[in-house]
This record gives sequence, C-alpha cells and structure tokens, in this order.
Amino acid sequence: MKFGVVVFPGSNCDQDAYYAVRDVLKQPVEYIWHQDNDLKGSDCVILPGGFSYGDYLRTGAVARFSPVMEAVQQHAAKGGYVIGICNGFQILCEAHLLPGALVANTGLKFICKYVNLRPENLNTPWTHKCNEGQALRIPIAHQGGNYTCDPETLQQIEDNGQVILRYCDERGVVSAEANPNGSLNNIAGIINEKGNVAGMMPHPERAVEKILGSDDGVAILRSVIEWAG
Amino acid sequence: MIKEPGSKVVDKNTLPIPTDVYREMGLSDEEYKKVVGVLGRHPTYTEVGMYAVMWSEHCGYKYSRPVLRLFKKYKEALDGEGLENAGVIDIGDGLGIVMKMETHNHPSAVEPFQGAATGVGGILRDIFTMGARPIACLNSLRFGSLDDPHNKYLFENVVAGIAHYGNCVGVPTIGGEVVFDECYSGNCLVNAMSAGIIKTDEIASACAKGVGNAVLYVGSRTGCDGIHGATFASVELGPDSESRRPNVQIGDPFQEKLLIEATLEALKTGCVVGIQDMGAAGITCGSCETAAKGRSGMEIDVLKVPRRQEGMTPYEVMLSESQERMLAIVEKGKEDEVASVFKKWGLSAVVIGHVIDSDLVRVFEGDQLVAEIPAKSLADDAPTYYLETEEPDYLAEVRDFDLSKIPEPKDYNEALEKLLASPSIASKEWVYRQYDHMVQTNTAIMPGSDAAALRIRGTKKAIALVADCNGRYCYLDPFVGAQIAVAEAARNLACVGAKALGVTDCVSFGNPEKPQVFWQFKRAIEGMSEACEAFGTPVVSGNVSFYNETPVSAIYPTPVVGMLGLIEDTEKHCTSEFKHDGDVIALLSGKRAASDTDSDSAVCAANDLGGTEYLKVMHNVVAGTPPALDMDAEKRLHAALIEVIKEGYISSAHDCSDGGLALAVTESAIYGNLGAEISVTSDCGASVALFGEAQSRVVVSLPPDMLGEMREIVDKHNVACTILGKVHGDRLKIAVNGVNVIDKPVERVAKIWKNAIPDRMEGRV
Amino acid sequence: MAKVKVYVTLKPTLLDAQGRVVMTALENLGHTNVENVRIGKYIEVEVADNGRNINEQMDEICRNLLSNPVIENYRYEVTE
Amino acid sequence: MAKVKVYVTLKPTLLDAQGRVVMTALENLGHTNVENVRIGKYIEVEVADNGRNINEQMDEICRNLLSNPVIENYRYEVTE
Ligand SMILES: Nc1ncnc2c1ncn2[C@@H]1O[C@H](COP(=O)(O)OP(=O)(O)O)[C@@H](O)[C@H]1O
Ligand SMILES: [Mg+2]
Repeated sequence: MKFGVVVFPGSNCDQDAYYAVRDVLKQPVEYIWHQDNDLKGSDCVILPGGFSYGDYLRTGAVARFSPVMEAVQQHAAKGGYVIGICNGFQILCEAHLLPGALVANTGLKFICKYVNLRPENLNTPWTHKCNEGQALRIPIAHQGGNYTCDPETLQQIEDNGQVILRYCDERGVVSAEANPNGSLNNIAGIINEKGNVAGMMPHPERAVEKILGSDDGVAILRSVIEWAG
Repeated sequence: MIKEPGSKVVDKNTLPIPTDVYREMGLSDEEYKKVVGVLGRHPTYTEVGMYAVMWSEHCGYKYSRPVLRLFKKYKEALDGEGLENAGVIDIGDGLGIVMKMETHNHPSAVEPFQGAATGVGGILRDIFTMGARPIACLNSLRFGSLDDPHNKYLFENVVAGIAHYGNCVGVPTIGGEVVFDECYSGNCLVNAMSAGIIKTDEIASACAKGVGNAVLYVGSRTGCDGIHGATFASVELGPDSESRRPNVQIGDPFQEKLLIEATLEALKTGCVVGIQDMGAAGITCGSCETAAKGRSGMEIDVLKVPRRQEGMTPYEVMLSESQERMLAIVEKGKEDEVASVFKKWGLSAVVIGHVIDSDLVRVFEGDQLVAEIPAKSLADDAPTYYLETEEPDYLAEVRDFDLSKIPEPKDYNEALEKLLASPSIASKEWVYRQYDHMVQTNTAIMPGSDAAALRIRGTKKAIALVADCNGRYCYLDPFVGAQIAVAEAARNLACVGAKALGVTDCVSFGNPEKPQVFWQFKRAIEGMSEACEAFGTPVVSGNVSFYNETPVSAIYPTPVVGMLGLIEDTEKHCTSEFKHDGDVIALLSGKRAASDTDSDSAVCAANDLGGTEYLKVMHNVVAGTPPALDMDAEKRLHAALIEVIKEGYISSAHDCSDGGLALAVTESAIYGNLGAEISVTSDCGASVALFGEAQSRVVVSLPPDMLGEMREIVDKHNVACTILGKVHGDRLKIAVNGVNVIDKPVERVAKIWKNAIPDRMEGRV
Repeated sequence: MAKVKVYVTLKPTLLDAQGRVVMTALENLGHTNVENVRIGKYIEVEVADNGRNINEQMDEICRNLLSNPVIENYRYEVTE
Repeated sequence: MAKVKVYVTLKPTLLDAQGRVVMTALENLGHTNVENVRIGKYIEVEVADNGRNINEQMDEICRNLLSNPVIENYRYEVTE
C-alpha cells in the first residue's frame, strides 16, 4: 500500500510517520507538500502531528485551507484512506471530514505521556488487527486533544460505531481517571461514516519499536494495509 | 547605495556623545575614550550603541574571557582535526554532535513565559546555524521557594514557555534539572540547552568572505524588541527593572520551525558562504562577527531591512533583538536560488548589503552613512578586564561549622518523608510531562532516569545527555563544587551506560565587579576545567551570566554542566528503576584510594553531611564542606559501571546524589514500583549513612546469579561492591547497623515524592 | 478602509476550561463575588474598501476562518 | 450583578505572530483587501455586587490575572 505523508508548515511528526511506514511497515511512502494538489498516487494519506501554522488562531484552522486539502477531500470522497494523527485529527475536524472538534485539555497544560487505548469497533480499516479488550500502549502529546461535539452528533457516532479508540487503564477499563484531557466518552479516535477517514490524538507512529517503549501502534497501521489487501 | 569610504555624515560627527547617554547604554568613560581612539573621531549615536552592546559582558565577555581561557588550553591540546574547536563532538560514523547551553535569566525574571521561550529559540538557532539538525533540548532551572507566590508564578510560566517553544518546533525536551532555594528568589536561573547532529564534513561556517557576495537577511521582520537587551543582561536587576519591560522579546516558534527547515535546505544548495543567527545585539552582532571572522568588511542598508514598526531609527534597527532572524552570506549571483528556498518555506529573505574589500562594517540609511566601524574592533577588541579576586568572608564561618553538633533525628521515616517532599528532590514529572520528549522518535531513555538517551538512526549507537550542578556545594567551595558538577554529570551518564565525551557549560554568578564574587567565578572555572581534563571531556561551548543579584540577595555560584555521552549499543543501556523482585541490591563505590580495600568506608565518611539537602531540609543549615571528590575513584567507578551495563549483568543503576543512599534506593523503588530491603553498616551516625552525600557511589540491582560476573569486573577496576540487600515486596525497609530505621510502603513514599510539586503548584499545600 | 472588531465566543453549551481555571484563581485571590468567566477572542481586522459588501465579506471570513461553527459563535462591528 | 466585557490586546509594538499568520491565510483565500489582523482576548466576567467599587476591582483583576501588563493592554466595559 502506498502512503503519502502531508507536510504542512509547522508539521513536526511528518518524518516520524515517514520512518514508521518506510522502515517498520516496509511500505512505499512519499512526502506531499501542502502546496501540491497531487497525492502522488497514495492509497493512504497521513496528516501528521505537529503545529501546522503554529496552531495559531485554532489548531488546524489554517492548514485546512492548504491546496493539498482539496486533493485530500476528493481522495476521501472516492473512498481513499486518510488518517489524521494529533494535529492531523484537528485538521480533519476543521475541514469537516470528521465530526466534532478538539478543544483545550481540561488541565490546559500540554501532556506528553504513554496512555492506554481500548479499540472499540474492531470491524474497521484501522482496528481489525487489534484484539477485543486489549489495551494499546501509545503516547499522546498535545494541549488541545479534548474531543467535543453536540449531543446528537455524539449519539450518532456512538451508534454507528464511529468511535474506534477510547482512553482506558492498563486493564482496558474506560474510566474518568484514565481520561487525560476531558474528551467526551473518553474518545481518543473516531472515523467518518464510511470508515475510510480516521482521526486520533495518540501517536501510533511513535509506538512502532520496542526500543522506544512500545510497538502497539503497528496494529493500527497494519490494519489499514491488510484491510485494503 | 555605496558611498566613498568616510562619507560626509560620519566625518562631520565631531560632537562628543553626552556622558549620561553612553553611560546609560553601559559604556564606561574609559571605554568611550577607547571608542574615540579606534574611530579617530567621536562616534555617531548608532555607533556608540553598537559598541555599547558588543562590548557588554554579555557579548564581549570583557570580564570572563581571561578566566575562560582555561577551557581553551585543553581543547587546543587535543589532537585530531580540531572538531572540538568548532564546537563539534565526534561520535564516529562521520557524525558529530553540536551542543550549547545559554542563560535567559534576566529576560525570564521580567517576563517568564516569553523569556524562557526565546531562550529556547536562541539556543536552537545556535545549533542549526552550524548546519546541525537540533535533536534535543534540555533545561536547567533555579527558583526561590515555592512558598512564595511570585516564585510559583515564575516556575509555572518558565516551564510553560519552554514547553510552548520546544513542543512547537518539534525538538524533544528530554532532560534537565530544577532546584529551589531562597537564594534564587528574585534571581531565577533559566538555562536552555540544545544538541544537534551533523555530518562532520558539512559544518557550516560563520564567515563573511568574497567581495561582492550578498548579505541576505532572513526570517521575521525587525521591531523594537529587546533593544539593549544585551546590555540589560549585564546590569544588576534593580527596582527599576520593571520600567525596562519594553525590552521583552516575543518568540514565534512557528517561524523558528520554518527557519530550521529552510536553513538546513538552503545550506544544501552549497551557495551559502557563511551564516549566523541574530540573537543578542541583533544585526550589529551578525554583521561585525561574520565580517571579522572572514577578515572582510561589509556594507548594509538599514532601509532594506524588513520592519515591523514604522519610523525605526538606524540605531534601533541595528540593535533590535527581534527573534527568529538569520544573516546569510550568499555567493554573488546565487541570491535568488538561496532566497527561493526560504520563500518556499514562507520566510522573507532580502539582500540588505554585500561583502566589501575592507575591514569596515559600513551601515547606510539609504545613501547616508550612519556607521563606519572596523569589524574587528566590535567583535574581538572588547576591552578585557582582569578583575580582583578575594576569598569571601562567609567561607571561614561555614567551614568551621561543627557538623557533629547536628543531632540524629527522632524518626528516620519522618526525615525521609520530609526529604521526599522537598521540591528540589521531589519528582520533576510535573515539569517534563509538559514537554514533548518523544517527537523525532529517537528517545530511548525518557526523562526520569539519571540521563536521557537518543538512538542515532542508521547506527547501533545512542547519545545520552544531562545537565547538572549543585549550587550549595559551589557556595561552600566553588572549586570542589564545580568538579562535582562535572563528576555527577559523567556519573549520571555512566548510570545509563554512556561514556562521557564532551561538555557545554552555562555558569551564573553575581556581580563580577565584586572581588568576592569574581573569586567564586575563577575558582569554579578552575575546578570545572580540571575535572573536564580528568574525564577527557573538552568544553566545546558555554555561556556566562553575571549580575544575578538584587540589592537584597545574590545567588549561589551556579556553574551548570551539560554533558554528552555515547552508548555503543542502544539495546545495551540501563535505567534507574528496580525491575525484578528478588534482584540483589548492591552499592558500587569508587574506593577513595586505589589501595583502599575497606569497602564499608565507601558507604560514608564523617563529614559527608556537609552541604547536604538533609542539613538544609531538616535543620535549615547550609554549612560544612562539600563531600570530598576523588577524581580517580570516580573514573574507575564509571568505567566499571559502563562495562557491567554493556555486558548486561545489571538490571538497574542509580547514582547517590541529593539525599544520599536512602534517596537513591527510594527512587529506584518508586520508579520500579517494587519494595526493597537493605541494611548498611556504618561507623558514623545513621543520618550520615542514609542521607550523607558521599560522591562516587551508585546503587545497582541485579539477578543473584549475575553477582559473580559483576564482581569480576568491578574488582578489575578496583571498585568496591557492597551488598545492601534485595528488591522485594512492596515496602521500603532500611536497617543501619542492624537497627530498622526505615519501614514504609513504597506506595506511600511514592505519593509524597510525586505530589510534592503538583500540590504546591495547585495550591493544595 | 474599515476597522472591524470581531468577537468569537465559545458556545454556551460547552465547558470553558480556561474560564474555569481563571475563576478559581480569582476566588483564591479573594474575588469571591466573581460568578462566571468566559474567555473568547477579540480580533481587530482592517479591511480596505474593494467595492464588495463588507458584511458579506466579514461573514465569510468569520464563518470560514475566524470561528469554528461547531464550537464557537461570532459577532462583529464595522467601524471606520 | 454586573456583566463586564474585557478586551485584552497585545501591545501595538509587539509582534503578533497569530495575526500575521491569519492575515496571510486570508490573503491566500482571496481577501487581498485585508490589511491588518491583530488577535486578542475577549473575556466576559459576571461580578456580584459586594459593595466594593467595581472599576477598582476590575482594574485589579485585569492587571493581575486577565492580562499580562508586560506585553498586553486591557480595556473593559461594565454593563448591567
Ligand atoms: N527542567 C527539567 N526539564 C526536563 N526534565 C527534567 C527537568 N528537571 C528534571 N528533569 C528530569 O527529572 C529526572 C530527575 O532529575 P534529577 O533529580 O535532577 O536527576 P539527578 O538527581 O539524577 O541529576 C531526570 O530524568 C531529569 O532529566
Ligand atoms: Mg542521578
């Protein structure tokens, strides 16, 4: 599966995602400059983490208007795979490719640490390689990862199984204590209705090698590769 | 725009600058005379401002230079291609590490968030201006007691500012230190350190060479930020420092991130002759230093400099310290090629002048010549002062303090808990949680161990980094204190399996014009340079901050050491937490003399309470002499440690520093969430055995069946190995001479240690 | 040339974490009579006249960029 | 019970990084007639009457908490 990693001004996890795909998942991957509107034939587009446009005004608010985002919109509309990680998730919400929004952590501070994630709906391109009730150890690093939306939307995404990851404890139990940022229903990751577009605050690309603390992130990225077959 | 040399405007200027004006800028009467001597006429307002800022201690090192030569001697003595002299440490495989540490004490005291943030920005530019990609940030912080709301405010915002900047530029902040002591009230210390990686054959130069080559201004537009910030950093903070607030600089980490990527890309074009960041002293520093280094001259037009504010005078443009700006010397004819790289990244890049065949920096405003100064006189000829030194009065008194008068505590559990709750010792998680320490996906050892480590992609290697200094030791004996700072840094590296390679320093002192303060400075640098030679770790860069005092208080001498170490095989590193129930706990200590065979004496010595955290916390006493340091014993300990870690014999290693043996064991237990049962024998009081801070000691844990192998190695290095007990259960139990003095659930001590800082910050205590 | 003042506020239904923190801080400082704090954005925009209807343009700017309709409301005043 | 509207703005001489980025974004979106953007805070505070002079109290609150006097200016309007 060919991956494309978008580079926005201020992206800073673009190289991390690139290395994870190339060196660990051994898949072809290219960078895509934010000014281009050609995805270089990518099957899966990664909107990486970082501080696109400095996170000024609102996270993801400006990046959403980059020329490349039109191509991403079309790619998604055609059923192409798109995953936004951290800042990428924020951009996808601003671009209305995913429902809801991400606001300031309830603690207001930036948080960098490993968290545990419970994969919810295992029948998606992003989770089918995960196991029932498993707690994935994957780091977060954000100041505005507090997922919110109106009650109707929340009801909808819960009913449609669009919530794919929730913050939980090491035993896989979803609890208030395990919620690092105040997200509604401990939501850490969601998909669109079709399931081809995903967004998550935690960084799977940071958890692909044991030497760095965990390789649980591989499950997420492998899922989409094998789903597409 | 070019005018004939010595154009009218300057020549006509025969009027002296009023005394109060140049004095206010920070120039003494003698220095002003020297300027007139150099120019052969009275300076213009712009010129006098340029001299004042370049000749300030902050830029010109006019007081510290003679002493700092101590570092140079050793570096130059080193053979090899002189990489060290370029500030690069060779780690093999054609790769080098560039590192530097710098203070932003005074800006942070005035505006903690922006002060700390711009400190990080400045140090990062020092790294990538050499062509290196920044891969790590560290920071060393000092504040007054957290019981004072203003100190809390400073701490809160300094950490937030560092996080704001470092997280945004995408450089992991992987380590540092934070210490709290009254002496830093009103004189907080904010030292930012950064390290970058570079191919040793791609080091960028900071020279302006080649007549006709263009001077390219890159990055943010120029405003009135921090005008005279450089001189500001060289005067005492008085009550009127509030009114100096316009000196505040605002950082833009987004702009800096673009600058990093664009600069590294631009250097790859091969058309950049030289490049330098514009930090303190702004364009003045950038232009005269590159010109002086390149033995050329330079002509620039301030009207071509992109402005953020209207009506700026040449004086203001030349002295502005607006952030996120670089000055690049570009091959004639290649201006557009280079500029287009910066423009691609959304940065402005404009030609503001060019290199000339002369030794002058000539500044024009349009066709008016407003300054014409020999570059060298600004960059290299700052007056040098050989200041008097005098041993401080307080020393006799603190030395003579009779430590035997200190009573043993009634309850050692209580003592331990009090120490754990002391913010200087307590967990720093509250701090490093706010820093992205994983971005760039190389962090193999995260904050929380003795040193952090980054694997080097494309090799098996990892580098380890630390920042260390015990100001209290340096107050009691700056020479030994500074040596211990170096030794502890190297020991922290050894604890993760890294061999020390090189040092950067950032030393903060009071007013150097006071002989007793300058004595502290001189002794500290002597101690540091001696220790660096002993460990074979050249000082590749550094920074001096003076005037860290207010009318009411002066700081402890605080010579912070930043050290780089190398781990040959990333897989073979070690961390500080206990790992397995049943592991043996042992104390490795460099024997005080190669002949010394009595290993118990290594556990403690009579005066080991001198200058300890224990004395301070329990008795509010800062006295005695710092623990003795035997450099040779220390080196043997490190060698042994690195070898047993490489062989994979031990499960954990943690050095005894603040709080002594008891704290080292407790921290390993807390990190590993495992209990420990140890017993020590001691010929001095239990408090000394538990909390004494004797040097050259490391607590290790290992599987019982590895004991034999480890012993062989440590014996070989003549390092003492004392079995203390074992990792077991969920309680912390310590006996001294057979008497149980400490017995607490790990969970409880962990709580105290982890909550000490958050509770204070969130006003729960 | 119009000076436009834009006010962006968090939707009342959403919890304003920052406002909460400020309020507790105020209480700790003894301002116990402060009953609510909500923090939004105040944006000053200078727009040169280009023949286009200013309100139309400002609505577009506010809807697309200056505010996120999912979480925020906006309001603006055009002054000279 | 007073409703107070507080406006906090960056001192005019200081770099407004956010404003710059937003302005460039607007230009790219075709709003080339936008000539300047400065971003500040808009804060709504509800204060119960406790006998103390409201302006005096608000000045204290703005100076100490809502604004950073080193880099920002503030202004407020008291409404009922
Ligand atoms: N200002 C800081 N920034 C980042 N990490 C820090 C900071 N202060 C302390 N730490 C981390 O907390 C851990 C404990 O610090 P410290 O007690 O100073 O270690 P040691 O006593 O071994 O020198 C270390 O991993 C250190 O890197
Ligand atoms: Mg240590």
